[in-house]
Amino acid sequence: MTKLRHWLGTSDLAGIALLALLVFVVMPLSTDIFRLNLIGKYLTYAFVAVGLVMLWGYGGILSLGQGVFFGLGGYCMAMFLKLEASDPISTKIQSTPGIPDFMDWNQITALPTWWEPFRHLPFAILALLVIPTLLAFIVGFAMFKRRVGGVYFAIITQAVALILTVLIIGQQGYTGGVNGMTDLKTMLGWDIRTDSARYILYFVNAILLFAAIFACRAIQKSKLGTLMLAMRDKEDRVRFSGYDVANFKVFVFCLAAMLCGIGGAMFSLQVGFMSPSFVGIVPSIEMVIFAAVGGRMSLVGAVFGTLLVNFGKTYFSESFPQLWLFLMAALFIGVVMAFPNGLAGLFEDYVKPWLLRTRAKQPDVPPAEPVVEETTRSVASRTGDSVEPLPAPTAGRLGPAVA
Amino acid sequence: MSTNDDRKGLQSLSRRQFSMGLAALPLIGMPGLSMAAKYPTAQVNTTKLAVTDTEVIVGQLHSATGTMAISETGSIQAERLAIEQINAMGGVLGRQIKIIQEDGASDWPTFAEKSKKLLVNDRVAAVFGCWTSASRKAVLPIFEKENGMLYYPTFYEGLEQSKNVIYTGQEATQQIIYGLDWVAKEKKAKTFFLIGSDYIWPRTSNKIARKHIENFQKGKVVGEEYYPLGHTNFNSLINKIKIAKPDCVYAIVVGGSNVAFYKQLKAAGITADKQLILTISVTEDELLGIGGENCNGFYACMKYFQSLDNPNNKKFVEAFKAKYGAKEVIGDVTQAAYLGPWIWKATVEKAGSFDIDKIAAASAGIELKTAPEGYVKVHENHHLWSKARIGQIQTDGQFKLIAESPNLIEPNPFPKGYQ
Amino acid sequence: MSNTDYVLAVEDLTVSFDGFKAIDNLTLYVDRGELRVIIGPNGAGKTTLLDLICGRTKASGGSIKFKNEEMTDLAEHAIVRAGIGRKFQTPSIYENLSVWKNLEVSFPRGRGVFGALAFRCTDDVKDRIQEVATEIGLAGQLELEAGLLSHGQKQWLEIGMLLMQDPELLMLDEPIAGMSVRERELTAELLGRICQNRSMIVIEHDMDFVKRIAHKVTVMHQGKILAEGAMEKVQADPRVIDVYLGH
Amino acid sequence: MTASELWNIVLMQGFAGLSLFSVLLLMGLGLAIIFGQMGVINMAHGEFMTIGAYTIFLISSLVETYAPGLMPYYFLIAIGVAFVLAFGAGWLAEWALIRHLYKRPLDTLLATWGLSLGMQQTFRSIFGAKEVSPTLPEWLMGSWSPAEGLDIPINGMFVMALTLLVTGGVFLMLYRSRWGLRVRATVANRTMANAIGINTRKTDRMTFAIGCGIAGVAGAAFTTIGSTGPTSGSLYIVDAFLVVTFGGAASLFGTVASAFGIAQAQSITEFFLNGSMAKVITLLAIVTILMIRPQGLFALKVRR
Repeated sequence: MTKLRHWLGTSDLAGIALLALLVFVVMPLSTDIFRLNLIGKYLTYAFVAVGLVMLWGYGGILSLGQGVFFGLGGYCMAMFLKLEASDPISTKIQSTPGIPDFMDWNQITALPTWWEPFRHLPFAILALLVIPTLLAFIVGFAMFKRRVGGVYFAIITQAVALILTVLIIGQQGYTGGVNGMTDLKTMLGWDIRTDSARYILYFVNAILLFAAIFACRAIQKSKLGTLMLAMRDKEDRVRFSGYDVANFKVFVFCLAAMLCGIGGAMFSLQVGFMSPSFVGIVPSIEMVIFAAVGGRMSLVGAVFGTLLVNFGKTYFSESFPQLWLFLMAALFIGVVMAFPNGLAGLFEDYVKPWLLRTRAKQPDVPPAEPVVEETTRSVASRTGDSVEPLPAPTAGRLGPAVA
Repeated sequence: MSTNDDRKGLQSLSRRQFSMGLAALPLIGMPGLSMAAKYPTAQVNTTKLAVTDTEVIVGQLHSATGTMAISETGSIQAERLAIEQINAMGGVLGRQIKIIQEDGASDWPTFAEKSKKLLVNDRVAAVFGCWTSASRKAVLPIFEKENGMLYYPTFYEGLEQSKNVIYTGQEATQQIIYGLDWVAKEKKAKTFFLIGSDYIWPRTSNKIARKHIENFQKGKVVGEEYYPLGHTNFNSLINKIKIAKPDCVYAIVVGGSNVAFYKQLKAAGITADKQLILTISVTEDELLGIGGENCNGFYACMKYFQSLDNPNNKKFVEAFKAKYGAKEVIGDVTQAAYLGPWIWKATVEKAGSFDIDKIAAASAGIELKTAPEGYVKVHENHHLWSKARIGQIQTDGQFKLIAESPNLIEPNPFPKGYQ
Repeated sequence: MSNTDYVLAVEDLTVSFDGFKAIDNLTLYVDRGELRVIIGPNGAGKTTLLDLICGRTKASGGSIKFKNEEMTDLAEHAIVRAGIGRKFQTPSIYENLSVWKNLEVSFPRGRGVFGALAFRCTDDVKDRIQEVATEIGLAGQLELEAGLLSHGQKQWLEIGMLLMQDPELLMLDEPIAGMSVRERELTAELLGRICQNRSMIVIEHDMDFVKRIAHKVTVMHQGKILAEGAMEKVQADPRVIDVYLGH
Repeated sequence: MTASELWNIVLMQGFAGLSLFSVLLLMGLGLAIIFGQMGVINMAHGEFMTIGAYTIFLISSLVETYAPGLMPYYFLIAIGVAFVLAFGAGWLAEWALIRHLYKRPLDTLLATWGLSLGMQQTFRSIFGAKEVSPTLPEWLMGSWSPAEGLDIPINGMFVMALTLLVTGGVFLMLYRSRWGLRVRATVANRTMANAIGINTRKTDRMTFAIGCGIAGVAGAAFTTIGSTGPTSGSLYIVDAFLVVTFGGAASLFGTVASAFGIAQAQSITEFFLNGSMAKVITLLAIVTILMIRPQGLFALKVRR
């Protein structure tokens, strides 16, 4: 019993095990490389969703500009790959061989100096980690120090996404414009388009994703995680316990941004191109819905949500091309209205109490009190948004009476 | 296509076949079967494409949703019409064409994903699709790697040539140079104001235009401006045009911006009697949204107008309206999209095979005498030889043909002297 | 302004909201080890005064010195770290967390981002939590979710959370509001115990309670100090009776 | 270039700024009411505008077919109809969706985003994927030319007048009517408003519906200067949000001021730079100012 309760208490761990089984065993064995590559692509979005769980679920901060960081990470990697793909021999048809094709189309005759460092993979990797984080730091610092939050923050992040999109598209000589950077071929001479490379990249991606989940889990378990929950609940109290609340928000925003950057880089590697269509507002909002479907409080739930929505999107757009937008719309509305805590919430609300009840019926079970405590906790932790009134106290008082 | 009644009969038959699938095949398959027997599947399909004894599957990849659906719907319709007509004639090498349609959703990564699905999973024999340059650039590496065949309908910026793509629209020089020469000669235009939406096609086109104006016409470019896609306010730009007073405004504005641009031009008093405007981004499809009355008298340079007076086109327009409704219009790209399946059919029959490599090799020199635009021929560089035509916008949203190039213009995707 | 021996020296403090002076040129000194009670009718500016001291509201003019350090320009968290603790009018605790976690989070270590990441609940922390929990009478409810506590217990928990920080100046805004008679007595005892080695400012309306705990009473009215001194003296002041105690 | 020509350009450029101002204000107004007064983020605002645009298209086709004589006049009535239809749609959306989410403002954002996807696809199913062009009255589409070389767009003046009318109407309603009083009371203190007998649910629904109705009017008016298609609304939504946020959410006056500021900044930068850079600079300026003054240009200062 204790074991079971422990196991359920850390239901995320069970979810992680299930996810690991799915990602590392079931999917590679059951699908061909085309579908697996597709799943790999979805898993790059999962980085964003995991970041959003930390930022939105735990931090209570909704950013509608996560695509910016995904895009920046992706572009850093794509710049490296593009330079490698633009060697003088394969670009000899251009008027200036040796520079990326889109530069040549835009009458640029020499590689801009700020592109030079991207010839080196270590620099590119460093950049894809640092640049999104740095931008998040600047935006976050300015906003959170002035206590901007909630809706305002969401809209300002949207504006940032818009600015970056217009910039990237406008500066097409340096960025590839609307087309993005296409036709990425090799990394340090290793052809990333072959099936074997795809397998390897898929697993690298999956391992990185799990590392990210575990890191976030560790943060949640630390005092910082507790503080974030506390902040979402009573920000002023945290402040008057001597914490500089803004610093914590900046941290979690930077963390989410860095995860996005990694996801973006893995995207460039696995899909072979990067385009400004990830930077904009639409993909950023879609990524929020991935996290919402999975459950904004659950790291593993977010990954499941990402997979589910994307499978759904692919399946529906293949099977009902005229209807899939309606289905997407229904998904958005349905999740928000009926299941504010997504898949993970469904598990918490229905599956877990049911499991506990079936266990509780068995004779060898000790007094029911601790079970009640577990259920009430799950009720209390159902608060998706800090603004939502807490049902906990009444439920709690009723709890023992029912038992 | 034979008589009108005949075609209708075949059409309803093929429509039934669409809904009933294979069940209806034997009915019309009779003449085809003998044809198919002449070309055994093992022989015409050595690379495991989706070709059976009775059927060949092709992909269609356009945006049915999102902002680009506005433009791409016409292409979807035209390609479907062409395939239906081909099926009614007995198909390709005796095989009925079946379509798998995918939605690119106006999102380039989705185009990439779907193209991969069509090529790798569905093993389609050809794909008719894409519209924007960005979507084509996104799928191109996939077509080259997975060895697929793409029939791309849109006029575009050039600077590209691929074994795996047939470009049924014009590359930039085919569209730009004739139009500029015409305004210089007929309208005595010396100074030009270049306007574009901010992405690769308008920028590259304007680059070619500028070189041509400055180096070959000895004219002058007095302004060059770009606005973000989706921009809806052009009053400042219009004032700049008024200051610069160009002989000719050369406009490559696209999408929702297009409507705003022309409506605001008219409101600012810039009408055809005061200002010469030449555009390469307005077809009959765009005029649906702009309204012919808001831009009548301006000129566009295309290779096709719905109003072209030739028997091929009459038949095409008639069939199109019969299928999709009398109110539908046909623009340059829609016609180019219609060519795709026919060129593919002709190529497969010439090669006697569905194999991509054989089709790629056989494409050069394919002629289409039944093309609505008149006559087209595939060049070695996989673009089409085509004419350029100047049309003047009428209030009813149609073009009046003003001039056309005497000969077919050779496609030249990498024009020397324009880089 | 001169240095003083006072723990807290508020001098010429003023704050106005769009012209309305909620605190008007107020001066107030609190001694070491003193338990000061502030009373006054609604809208007198009592809570605003606490807000000003703890940095929640920024002053328009004047100075607030804590142990001779100027506080008016510091951020809230810096004021807390200097040693000022503040309890809010309605209990402000983390309802979703257990009593234990509520106290643990309030422990003054690992207050930076990376400090919080590295924080471990070591034995000294555990001892301190046990000690405080016993003090506030919640030692038996440590594992309970704080939202399930009774109203009075929530008030105590918030006091306990402040005690975790061991502040030199503790400010309590209506600590016994909504408490039963028994709970009030317990709270009075609690306050008596915890002010042994620190100064306190308490805002309260209940005169019996005030009489019982106050060392000194300050009466506020319309953002100004009306009277100050021992409870008996203040109660006898005719102006005070007029604005407050009279009705 | 002569002095008089230069003067004409200055006049026309000034008018361009004013005209953009009225466009921004008109699209921001409905949103300002909903967002500012109710705190609801309506991502489907653009689609409610599209309802207005399609209303014009429908009525213009009807009039063109059945009563061509009325062509010069139908537009004004059609704007009224656009208001009614968008109002009705807003009423419905509030009842079905929004009222369940008042306590979760960030979730309304997601739900209304879903709503906007659904509405776009609905437009596409009903009207087709291609853009349409309503036939507008001839008097609306030309320019007014008081002097040689000076052309003032009539549609610009029309939008400006309409904006003036709607803004005035909103001000009157909000500050002079019972409804306005109820709305303001509800914003100030929902519980209290409820307690003194204001039906806050009805007030909310009314407010949301009026906001949507104004969006419909804006969409209808914009058929004179922009496109009508399933995704036309998405062209406006971000700008509209920026206007409202920049102005300070709770202040209608702030919305007016911010629309003015953004319009002038954009039209002037556009005149001296190219369009893409102008957009970036305007947006950057807005974000920078918002970072310094996150509450927007005009916000109430209250005692906490």
